[in-house]
Amino acid sequence: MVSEPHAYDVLRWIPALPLAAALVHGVWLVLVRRAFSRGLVVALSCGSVIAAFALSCLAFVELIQLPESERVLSDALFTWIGSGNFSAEAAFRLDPLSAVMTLVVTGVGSLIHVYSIGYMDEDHREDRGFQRFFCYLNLFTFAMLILVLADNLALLFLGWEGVGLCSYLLIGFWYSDRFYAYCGSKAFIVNRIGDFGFLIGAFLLFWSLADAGRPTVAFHEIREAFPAIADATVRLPDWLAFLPGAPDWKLATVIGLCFLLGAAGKSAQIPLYVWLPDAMAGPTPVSALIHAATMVTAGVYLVCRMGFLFDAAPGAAATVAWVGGVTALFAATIAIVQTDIKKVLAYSTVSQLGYMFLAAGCGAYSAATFHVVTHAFFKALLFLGAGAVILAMHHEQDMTRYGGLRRYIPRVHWVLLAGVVGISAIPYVSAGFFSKDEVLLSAFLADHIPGNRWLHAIGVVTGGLTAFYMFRLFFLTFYGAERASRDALAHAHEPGAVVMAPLYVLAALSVLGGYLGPSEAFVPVDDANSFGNFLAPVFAHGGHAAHHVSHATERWMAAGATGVVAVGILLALWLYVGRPELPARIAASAQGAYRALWNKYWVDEAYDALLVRPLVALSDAVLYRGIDAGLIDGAGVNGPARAVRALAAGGLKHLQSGLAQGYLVIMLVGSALVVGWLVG
Amino acid sequence: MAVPLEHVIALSGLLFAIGAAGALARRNLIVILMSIELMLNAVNLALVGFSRQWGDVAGQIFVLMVIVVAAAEVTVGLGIVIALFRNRETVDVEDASLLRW
Amino acid sequence: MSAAAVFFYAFAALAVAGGLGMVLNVRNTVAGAMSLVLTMVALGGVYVLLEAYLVGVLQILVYAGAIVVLFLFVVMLLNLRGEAFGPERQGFAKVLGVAVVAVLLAEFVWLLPGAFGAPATPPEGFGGYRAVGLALFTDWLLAFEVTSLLLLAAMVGAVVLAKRSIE
Amino acid sequence: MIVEVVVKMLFIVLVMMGLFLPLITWVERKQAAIMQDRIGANRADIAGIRAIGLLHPAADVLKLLTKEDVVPRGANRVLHLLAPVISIVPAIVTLAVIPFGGRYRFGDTTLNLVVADIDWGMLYVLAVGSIATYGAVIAGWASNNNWSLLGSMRASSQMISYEVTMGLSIVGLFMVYGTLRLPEMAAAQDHTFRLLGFLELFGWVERLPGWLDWLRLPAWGIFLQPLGFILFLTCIMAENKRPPFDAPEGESEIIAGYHMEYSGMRFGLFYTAEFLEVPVIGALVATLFFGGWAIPWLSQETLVAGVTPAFGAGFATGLCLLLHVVSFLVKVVALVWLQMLIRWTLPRMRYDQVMDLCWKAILPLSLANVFVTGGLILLVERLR
Repeated sequence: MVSEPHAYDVLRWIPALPLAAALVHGVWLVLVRRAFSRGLVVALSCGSVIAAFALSCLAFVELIQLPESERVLSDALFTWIGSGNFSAEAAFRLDPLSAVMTLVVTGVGSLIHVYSIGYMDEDHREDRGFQRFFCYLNLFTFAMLILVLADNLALLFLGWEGVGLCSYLLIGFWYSDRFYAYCGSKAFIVNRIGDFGFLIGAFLLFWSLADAGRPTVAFHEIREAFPAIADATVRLPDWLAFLPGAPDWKLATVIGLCFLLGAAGKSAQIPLYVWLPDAMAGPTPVSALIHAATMVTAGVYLVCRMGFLFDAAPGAAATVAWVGGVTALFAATIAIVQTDIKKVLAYSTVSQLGYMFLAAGCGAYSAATFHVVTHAFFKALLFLGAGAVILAMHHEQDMTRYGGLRRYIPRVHWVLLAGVVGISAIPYVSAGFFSKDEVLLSAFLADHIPGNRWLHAIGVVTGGLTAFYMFRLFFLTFYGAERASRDALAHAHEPGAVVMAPLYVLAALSVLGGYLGPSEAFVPVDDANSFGNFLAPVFAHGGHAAHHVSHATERWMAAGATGVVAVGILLALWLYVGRPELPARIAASAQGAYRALWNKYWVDEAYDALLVRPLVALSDAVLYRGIDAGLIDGAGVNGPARAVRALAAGGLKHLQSGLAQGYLVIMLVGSALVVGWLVG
Repeated sequence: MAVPLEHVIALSGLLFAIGAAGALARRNLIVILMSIELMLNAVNLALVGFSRQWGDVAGQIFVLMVIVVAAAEVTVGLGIVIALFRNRETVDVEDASLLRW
Repeated sequence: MSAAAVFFYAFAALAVAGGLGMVLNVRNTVAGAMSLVLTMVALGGVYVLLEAYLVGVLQILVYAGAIVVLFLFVVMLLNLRGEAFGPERQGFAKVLGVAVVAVLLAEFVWLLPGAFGAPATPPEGFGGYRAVGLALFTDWLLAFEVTSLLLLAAMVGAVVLAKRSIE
Repeated sequence: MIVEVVVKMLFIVLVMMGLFLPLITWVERKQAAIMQDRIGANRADIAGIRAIGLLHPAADVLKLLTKEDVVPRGANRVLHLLAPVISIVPAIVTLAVIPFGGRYRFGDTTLNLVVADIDWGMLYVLAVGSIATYGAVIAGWASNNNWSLLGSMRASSQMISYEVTMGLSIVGLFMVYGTLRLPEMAAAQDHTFRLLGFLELFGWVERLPGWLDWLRLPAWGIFLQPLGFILFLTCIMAENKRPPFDAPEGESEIIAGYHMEYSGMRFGLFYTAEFLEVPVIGALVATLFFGGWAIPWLSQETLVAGVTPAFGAGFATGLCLLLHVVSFLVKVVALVWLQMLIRWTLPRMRYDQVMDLCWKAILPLSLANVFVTGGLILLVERLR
């Protein structure tokens, strides 16, 4: 438990800087309606984000100089909402977890900002687009920082919605294309479903805490007050009686499930993952920043933040773990057959997020966070690299039209290789290895999760699949026959330095990033797992302490996983470099399975048929035609107007004779009546 | 206080009634304005009476305000009368009934 | 009956007479205005009897001295001699109106007896220009300023209305 | 009490109407004659005694009384009769609040030489003056004559306008004296101030040399409010509608203005009103700006204190009273003379010039006067 936090008013400037930049851009664009020069835009936006990164580093240094038990910086601005016993402060709080998230957001964020300069420079669809894009990016950075720095649930929700909004804006950035606009709306709406869960959970939590006499939304106070309601139960309605453990559930479980819904929405887990693949409609840097590195990890962050709650609610925790595991496998299988390079990356993101949920569900929050970080590295790299490829191929995203590009864009080829290696968890040379190892280990050890061994197996298999489809992507793009058209290849060129520089940095990170906190099992240094230890105070574990296995076992397990990975890689090599004609045949022979994968298990279609169409029909028929147009407009708005008009035209108008004295008579009659009422 | 307040208020009411009747019955716009002045004066009288009754100056302040308002009203009202006369050659209030349905 | 009371009733009679004269004098607007002056002056006297000295003087100064003169001025400007009005419209409304006024007055008088208690003894210098002025420029300053704005507006309005043509 | 009031009334009215009024009609003639290098009225005689025309006033009265009293056709009789009365009454009642002497204590009785010593005397004067407008206005209307109508319209607008500025022009004086009560105003001027005292006040010199203490001025309104004096005199003369402000009756344009349809004593009343206004104005201006009854450089205390040892308090006070009344009358005479001078010197102003003078010159000046005076008062109080 942390003691009194140290006031540190640099924190407020970390989100304030991007906000300022965004405001300048926005106000200028809205009021003046002319664009800045691009140099000025770059200076403002990138400058602000890089400055924020520098400040975060400052804050981080400040933080680690404190003794381990009291590593919390706080910066209270003002009381945001104060009403009765409810008060939400606009206050920031930097503990190790949010420190890590902040560093990732600002660090990777600034790299992607720099990259965007080069990427968006090619975009001439709209003359103010460049500034608009950076305005949105800054706004997103601000919201994301609010999210991770928030001291309480309310403020976190502000950031939560903010990132959702920016994601919507950026997915639909090229809104002139109806499909892109549709994708944006889809993302937003699906997120709303999650937000609904989040809100219910938050309200339940606050409500129950208030009943327990501790009304608060601040995280540390919730955490202190939580034991008071840890064992409270709720009576489920009868129609839910079929659920396990019915009719009485622990309150914590219900809240946890609500939060899980929210997290699933934000982090694209089953059943709410469907928006993420479509989110690839946005510009590639957006996919890298929002839909790979930062925003989608908000769900994971929320689960970790609420770790104490999930510890107290094994049912919820198990659900989280299983959702994560299933999602990981499910998405990985889909990714195998996709041919759109960004779609592949999208599904791999979903699958990696599944890993994180898996770990979080198993109570290994530090492992989950660790994977968040490493994933931010290599997935950002992969997206940006893919972006570079797409630029080189003039916005052609279909991998079947690539092939043999390594001769044309060798540098991109090398950095992308680093990314692929990073995600494929190749021992010692990839960031993914150490984090994924911890994830799997946590699943293996989490005996309180029913079927945790199965989860472990799923993780291992998914690892293999991951390696397979990533290398498939790599080989399809850079090796094999040149399937692209002549002139496309003729114009294929390496991107400029401003694009490459971030790629190099990220490449280095995705290869070496794992050494932030490798397990002692692989790096014979005591206290090598500095990352976990650093995060430890945040996740003071309840009930089940993470009991360890011998390093030998750990090594054996890692070896097994690596073996599966190797199989995946070799398979990819054989299929897409050795015998390029095979995959088509396999697909032909396994029609059903192939089509199922190719069509993503028809999930979108199912949702469309089961939910969207009925809902749209209902809204159109009842809500719009019936209630809105009929009841509200007809009876509520136009009705009185018509009535008054009829009345006036019918007789009242004759009162307005234009003869002043007539009005005076009426006035006097009125006053006479009033005085008469006084008389008695 | 020379007389009981009731008498003052009665006088005020009487004057008000006279003014109201004039404003109602007469058709000469100028006379109507004058009748309104009379009504205002009646109100002033009541205010002064109450101010004396409670020994509070506020009532007289109100009277000053009323006087100012009356002055403004007369200025504009007579301006309107002149404009009306200039355009319609009349000061009959019943001829000035353009603002109707 | 004290001398003050005598004066009060005398003034009251004058005021009522003047008012009636103004309202009933259909033939001659100027005479009506003059009887209105009578009312104003009489009311000024009443105010003085009610120890509202400043108000009394201002009553005469502003109403009698300025406002009614303005009326007279306009009457002369338009040179209205007698009133040649067309046939009466809404005569019924007027009869009704006068009746209502009578009713109103009756109710009023009905309410009056014993409505008020004994008068307070006013403070020193009550109703003098010092007391009123102090109150006006301390407690009622805002109202005072606002009335100045009102006057300005009225001035502009009168000029615009009465001007033959706005250049 | 009542007796005292009646006595004062009789005194002031008799002095003004019985003494000044006839004399002024005579002076008007004579001064005009002198200034125009003529002999002037000197024909009226009783048994050959002409008495340098001093009998003319009596002759005038006789003439006016015996003339035919004409009421034009179509005129409103009542108003036609009422108008002259309305116009003369204010002039007379104004006298009620003007002190023609100070307060004097004889033993246990004090004598206050003013008919009505009311706290809001100056307001009273203004109010009464505003009533005077109706005389002219009604006269013109009631005579059913377009020239008269024009005259009364001129009169009404002119008098209303100048009332405003008249009130404003003496606000500075009110601020200086801190009262509206005329006797207090007069008493406030019954002392002197060092001419160069402001040098000390503003700290420009440490201490004035002693002999400069003799360099004193009576604390009269004209020294404290010179601009106010000029403005006020102009306004009140315009109120009186005598030349150069007699556009309402400008015979060259609108034959005789509002009183052209009047004859006999009715005209006489207008005439009387005008002439009576002259000494009344004199008295008022004297009280406001020339110390009223005060004797310059010789204040009441000094006088009483000086005379008492020799002849006793009663005699001293009586002497004081006498001297004060005399000095008051002297001042009035001087001011009457001044008005005559102006009246016979300046030509008649055109109507638009009259209005311009009021609204474009006097109004701004008097406002400026108010602000400057207020600023000075604040400054002085700060420095004290």
